[in-house]
Amino acid sequence: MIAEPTFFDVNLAIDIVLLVMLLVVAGAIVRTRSLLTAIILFGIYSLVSAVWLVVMDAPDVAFTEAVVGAGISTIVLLGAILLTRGEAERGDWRRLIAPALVCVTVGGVLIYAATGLPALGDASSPVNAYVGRAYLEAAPNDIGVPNTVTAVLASYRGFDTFGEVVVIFAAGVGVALMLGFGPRASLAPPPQVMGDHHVVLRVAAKLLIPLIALYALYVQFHGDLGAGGGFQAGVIMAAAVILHALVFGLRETMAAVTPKVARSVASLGVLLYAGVGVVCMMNGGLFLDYDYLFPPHIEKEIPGWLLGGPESAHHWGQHFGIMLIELGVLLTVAATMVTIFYGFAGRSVDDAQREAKR
Amino acid sequence: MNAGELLIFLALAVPLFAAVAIYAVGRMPDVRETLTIVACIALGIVTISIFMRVGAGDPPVWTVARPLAGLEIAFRLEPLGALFALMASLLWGVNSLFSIGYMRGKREAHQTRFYMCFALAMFAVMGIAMAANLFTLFVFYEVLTFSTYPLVTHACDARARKAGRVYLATLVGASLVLFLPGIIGVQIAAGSTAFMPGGLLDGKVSEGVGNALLLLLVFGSAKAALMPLHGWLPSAMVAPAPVSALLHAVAVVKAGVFVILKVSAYIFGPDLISALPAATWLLWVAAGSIIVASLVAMTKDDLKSRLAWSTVGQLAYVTSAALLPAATGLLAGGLHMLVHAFAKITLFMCAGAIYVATGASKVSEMRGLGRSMPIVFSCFLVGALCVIGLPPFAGMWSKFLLLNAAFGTKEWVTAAAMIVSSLLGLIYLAPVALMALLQPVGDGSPRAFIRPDGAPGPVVAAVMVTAAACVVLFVLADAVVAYLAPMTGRVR
Amino acid sequence: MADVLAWIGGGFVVVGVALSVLGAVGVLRFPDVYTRIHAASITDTGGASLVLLGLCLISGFSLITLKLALIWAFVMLTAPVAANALANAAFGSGHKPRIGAFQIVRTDERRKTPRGTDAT
Amino acid sequence: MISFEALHAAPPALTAHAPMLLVVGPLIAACAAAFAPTSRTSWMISVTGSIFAAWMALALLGEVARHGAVDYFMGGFAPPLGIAFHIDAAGVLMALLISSAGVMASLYSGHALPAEVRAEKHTLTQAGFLLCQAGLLGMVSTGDAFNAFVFLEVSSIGTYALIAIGEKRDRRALPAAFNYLIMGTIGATFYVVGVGFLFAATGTLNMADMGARLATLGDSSVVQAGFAFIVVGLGIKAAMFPLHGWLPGAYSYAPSLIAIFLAATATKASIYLMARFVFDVFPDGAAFGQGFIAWVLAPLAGTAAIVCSIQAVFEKEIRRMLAFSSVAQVGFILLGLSLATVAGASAGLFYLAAHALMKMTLFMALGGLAISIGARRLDELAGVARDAPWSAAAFAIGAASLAGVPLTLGFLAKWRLVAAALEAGQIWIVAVLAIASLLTLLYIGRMIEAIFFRPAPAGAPRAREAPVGVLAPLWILAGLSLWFGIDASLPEQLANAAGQALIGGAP
Amino acid sequence: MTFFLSHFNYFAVAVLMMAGLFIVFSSGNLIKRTIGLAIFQTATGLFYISLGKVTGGTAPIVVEPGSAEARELASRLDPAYLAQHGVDGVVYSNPLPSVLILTAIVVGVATLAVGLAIAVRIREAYGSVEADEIEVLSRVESTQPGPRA
Repeated sequence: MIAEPTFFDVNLAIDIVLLVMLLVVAGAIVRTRSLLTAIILFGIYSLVSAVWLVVMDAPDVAFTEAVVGAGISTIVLLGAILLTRGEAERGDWRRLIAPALVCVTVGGVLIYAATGLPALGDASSPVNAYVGRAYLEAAPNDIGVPNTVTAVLASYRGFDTFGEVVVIFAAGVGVALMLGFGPRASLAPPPQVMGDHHVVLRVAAKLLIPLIALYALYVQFHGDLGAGGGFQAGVIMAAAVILHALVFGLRETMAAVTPKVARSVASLGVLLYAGVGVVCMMNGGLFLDYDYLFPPHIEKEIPGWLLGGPESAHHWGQHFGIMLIELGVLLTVAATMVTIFYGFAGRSVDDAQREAKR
Repeated sequence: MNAGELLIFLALAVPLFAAVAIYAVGRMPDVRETLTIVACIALGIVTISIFMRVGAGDPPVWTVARPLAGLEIAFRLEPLGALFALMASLLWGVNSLFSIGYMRGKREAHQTRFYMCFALAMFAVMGIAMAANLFTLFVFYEVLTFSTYPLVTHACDARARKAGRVYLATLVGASLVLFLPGIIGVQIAAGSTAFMPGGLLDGKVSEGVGNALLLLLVFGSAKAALMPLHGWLPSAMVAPAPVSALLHAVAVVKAGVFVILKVSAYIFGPDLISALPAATWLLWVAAGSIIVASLVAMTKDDLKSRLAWSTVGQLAYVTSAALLPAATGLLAGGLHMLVHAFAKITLFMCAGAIYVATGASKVSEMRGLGRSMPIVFSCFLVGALCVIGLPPFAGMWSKFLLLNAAFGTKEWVTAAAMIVSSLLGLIYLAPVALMALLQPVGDGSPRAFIRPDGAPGPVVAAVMVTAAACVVLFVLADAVVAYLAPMTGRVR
Repeated sequence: MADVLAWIGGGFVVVGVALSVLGAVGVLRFPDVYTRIHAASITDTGGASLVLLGLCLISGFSLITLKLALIWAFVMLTAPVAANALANAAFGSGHKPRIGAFQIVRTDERRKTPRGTDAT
Repeated sequence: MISFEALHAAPPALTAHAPMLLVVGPLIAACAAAFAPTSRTSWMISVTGSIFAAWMALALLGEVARHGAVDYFMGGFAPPLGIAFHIDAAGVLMALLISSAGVMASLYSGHALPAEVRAEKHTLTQAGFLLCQAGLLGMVSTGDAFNAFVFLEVSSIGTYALIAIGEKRDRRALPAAFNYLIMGTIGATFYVVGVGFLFAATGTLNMADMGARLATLGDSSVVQAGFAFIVVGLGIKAAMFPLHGWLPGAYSYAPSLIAIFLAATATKASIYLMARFVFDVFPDGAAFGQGFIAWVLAPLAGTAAIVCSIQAVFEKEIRRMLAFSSVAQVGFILLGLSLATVAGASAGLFYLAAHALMKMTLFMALGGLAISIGARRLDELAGVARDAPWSAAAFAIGAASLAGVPLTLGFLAKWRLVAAALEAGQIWIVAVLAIASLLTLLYIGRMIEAIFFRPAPAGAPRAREAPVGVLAPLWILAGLSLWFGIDASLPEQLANAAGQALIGGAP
Repeated sequence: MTFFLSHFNYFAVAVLMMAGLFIVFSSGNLIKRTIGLAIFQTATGLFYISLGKVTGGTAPIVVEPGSAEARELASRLDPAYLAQHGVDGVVYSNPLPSVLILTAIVVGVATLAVGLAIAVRIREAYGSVEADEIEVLSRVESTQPGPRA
């Protein structure tokens, strides 16, 4: 059903235009044979989809997509091709038949199903009428956090987020296992001869890194008022470290933030998250039930002017709980991203040759 | 644990313990073999007392475990089982005597493994003999297969391994594909697999299901070497003589026919058997394999494989006995099982004795050997005549009863097959001994002993014991039949 | 009054976008690295600044203005640096300008940026 | 009969939170292990974590026996708003299986890891192992469709790298791991898409709620697509027949610690999840569901059982043999489930547990045997029985159980499958089972013959008997398969309850 | 036509997924495969988000009821629609898909990182990241015994 014409036209137009752009970019990725091009295109793909997500009223996701897709993913991918040096070979067309068939089948099923889906923006579809709406109605009383996404993310479905943090941690463990040990290359600082050329970079970096870190904290704590949260903040924080490594050389950075420290901080974040849950459990609630974060006698002590007036007293637990777990997310994500970057930046092709001989 | 349970426990524990002990003392041959003998004697005593109790009419019963709901590992003795247990344990003793002589004489390798697996095989046989239901029986039946596999591959060379593969593939294959589904079918049809006098399935199954189950179970117990599942038996003759003697005259093949007898007597029961067409089809198959086996046996020059083929034929006798639509068939079958065991083990041990003494394994090489080893060959003659079924040897009675039953139920095919094969037997078994004893040494000098003092003492002793048994049973036949009578499920 | 400002702002935005498009065309059409960098950085700085300015005028004076100003500051801080770094890298890995007949003055031959830096 | 009602394994305070602790315990242990200073400490941590999980599973066993099923609301929010853990008899069976497998594997790893993984990686390896374990436990105990996906990924991402570190012994571990990563991720994503369709149709993510609402909806193109995507996605993770390409490599080249654990649990968890969707979430008697079971699931399972057994027969590398046999055995399990009767389901789950037990025994024994001589192909194992009799004997027991030799658990498991099939009147399944068992016997025979009845080739490296630390868990497992072969009332009871819960009631 | 437009998102998502899958299956280059995988996963995200869009809705960040912003948002929609679907006078889009997809994106990047790490090690062990070359090199392995402990 088409709800409200004037709106429909404009947004749908933007929506469709962006989607078409996505399709074009995807097509280009399919066709291109140069990995570098593919990666740049992938970055573009993420950025466009981020914009699209904003149009779709999902600013948090948009934020994440931009930070991850255009940011971390691209860096990791670039690091990877740097270490593997590959151009995708042109495959013989006969070998494309089977994949094509698979894809056509999948696509066929998808389109078949799509015809049964409710129209875009249908407010009375099961998805929007049932649980989603229930969140919007209940969140202000249960959680008292303006950003419903954060409320759901951190409290209603806090356990999912816990799992998500663990996944990130697992990824860190995985990359460390793969690349964290063995021969270490040193992404050396640019030689002094060229200092005159690089001085600009250095100065700019010195200027930027603190700002970036500051911005990360802003995103972190602004998370329950607007778009943002621990995950985005963590990635931004990691970006600061990565920038430092790129400009001043990996050795300096690793001296400041050693891989061991990074790994420990990552697990510390998970422990913090789990710890909050366990504390709630200790105080007689269920796992991650922040209302039990403080025992009543402590809750009494908390001054009223915190978190906007005593009438929202029963939300303190939720507020502090969300704050703490978001902190856990920040720690794990930032530390893991740094670990991953170390993993990739820490190797170099000559190690590859050496290991290949080994 | 009352006396009966204790007896059953001992019957199982003695060979099992023997196996472990043998493995433990494997380094010291003398201790090892003394242990074996002691175990044989102990087991003999146990089985005899079991035999007595059954005869006295309070059969020992013991339920060990319930693996799954409705499945029991349980033991209950009945005449046939008691007889089988007794026979097996006695022959184990004799055979151990023989093996000691043989293995030492031939300086075989892996002797510890040999004795251990032997003991394990006896453990399995005891289990089979005493099983109270098909499930337990199947369990020990498989144990028997796997515990005898190392004996078949004893030589550990390519040929032995091949024989072992055939052995495992046929036996386990048949029991997995045919026997097991058959048992589960029985379980589902009757709600249990317990052996019942008069037949568990009697009146519980339609004709179609009955046929299916009968075929599954009879062909499934491939140890009975009913054609076309007989291939493993001749090929397994690569094993050393004691193995062939015990396993292929006593333990394995007899376990096979024993299973068929039990199934026919206690699962289907004479009435159902006589009602099922499948029984008749199977009778024809059995008749066929009787004839074919005898014919093939005639063509074999190698003594052991000739004996093996004759075994295939004799087993088919018991199978057909079990399937004859007359209760008396069962008795005849039981008797023949017993008699043939003694006769055939005699023959095998003689073959072993000849081989260990002179290295001769082909019939053609034995012409005139009787002069140098008269005892062995006369024992061979006894065994041969017993198998053929001439008086004054026990074989006569069993064949008499068999023919009797066959004629009584107008199963002309079976009857004819039996007569013909007996005549053939006369042709392919008797001459072996006669040529050796009567004829002068053929071209060339008499074959020299490869061992200075001919066959080892224990070997000869063992041979004489079993030969004597063939004669003694001639007298005891009627007692045995009377003892078996209850298994027909009717008062006689 | 407000809509006048809005109209002007709109104008700025349009000009900025046009500039960016020109920049894109330049990136595609110019012959060598340096000129392309030049085109691209024009887009970043000029185009972006104009668009931001236009947005400020449209949204009127509020917290948003401040945020836009911050964004502008960041763009001003990063875009030229990025362009400079890019040019450095290109120069370091020995790309010759196509336009203008002048020599690259190589102070020494050992000068090579490690391959780690120029791509990431 | 054992009465689980009387079982109070843990103090009430813990039992109340057992469903969550079951999962969170190992997770915390994983972080601790990543912290750990030395490989020894990390090993102890991993053992402790696994034992804790097993303990919680026992506590749950009692709870479930008393109350039928246990629900635990994360964050105190009742579904559909919150995430709920839902553990019924079947879930408890799986949880017990996974956690005890974890205990065994971690015990074993104490001695096996140094031989296979670089020393500095031990702490992280243990951490990854615990993560994998926690993920699987979460998968089987969550009642939320999307949460299941999260845990699926936790376990998978833990696993990929762990498989890849097998490179130290065999560099083929790397491509195998990568292949698994690609396939696994596609599977997981398919699952998400499927859940998305169901979400679009019902508007909820809680599986019980989904089931209830689907029952009212009847089937639409959306629901059918959701079904298809979920089944295919989980099918990939469960190595369902045409989708099993990743498995042999992954099992063959991983470090034996991982191989043992995966072989026992990984595919099983996905099978269980799939079963829950097919039987609990999707409306009973929905045409496409029935048709799928009858015309797709069962035939494919049968094909798997036969084809992969044949592949195993002709395989040269012994661990690949076992891997192929795993795919075949998955076929057995699915055949049992595809009967869609209580007897069939419980038989399938019984077989699932039995298979976990015997495959663990086999891989563990093989780890003990092969590591010391670095054997890959079967013929390199010729005659190791002389040098390492204990490991070889345990291997023989496991193999016997796999082949379905009486007096072992495997035999009873096959018995139950055949019985269930006969009761359901599916003769062709009986035939398939028989033939597949025969093939199983063939490759088992090849292994046994090589290990016991072939003389070791001259100049071949002499195997060393495995250390006590390996033999102890190994023989515990072997002994269990023997003991359950005599008296299987414990697993039988669990499996019956599980089958009841799976087919009988709503989730 | 209206139907096509109102379902365009789903069709586009379908095509994107196909593209991603095609890259994964068709390309022999491991790096490119991971890229395909990433596209595939992102497409899933787009699908969920499309489900959660509500016509005339705003981002699910609760605005103070009765505040200027709330009134401004309300003024765009017709009252009946607002009354039916609004919460405290504002229509929001669905927060749940956003939450789910946040998680999914994170999982995606985790997979990507691990996958690439393995790919790098493959390059180091085999000297190539082309599937078929690795295939060839692996055949050698199966003929030779592994290292001893």
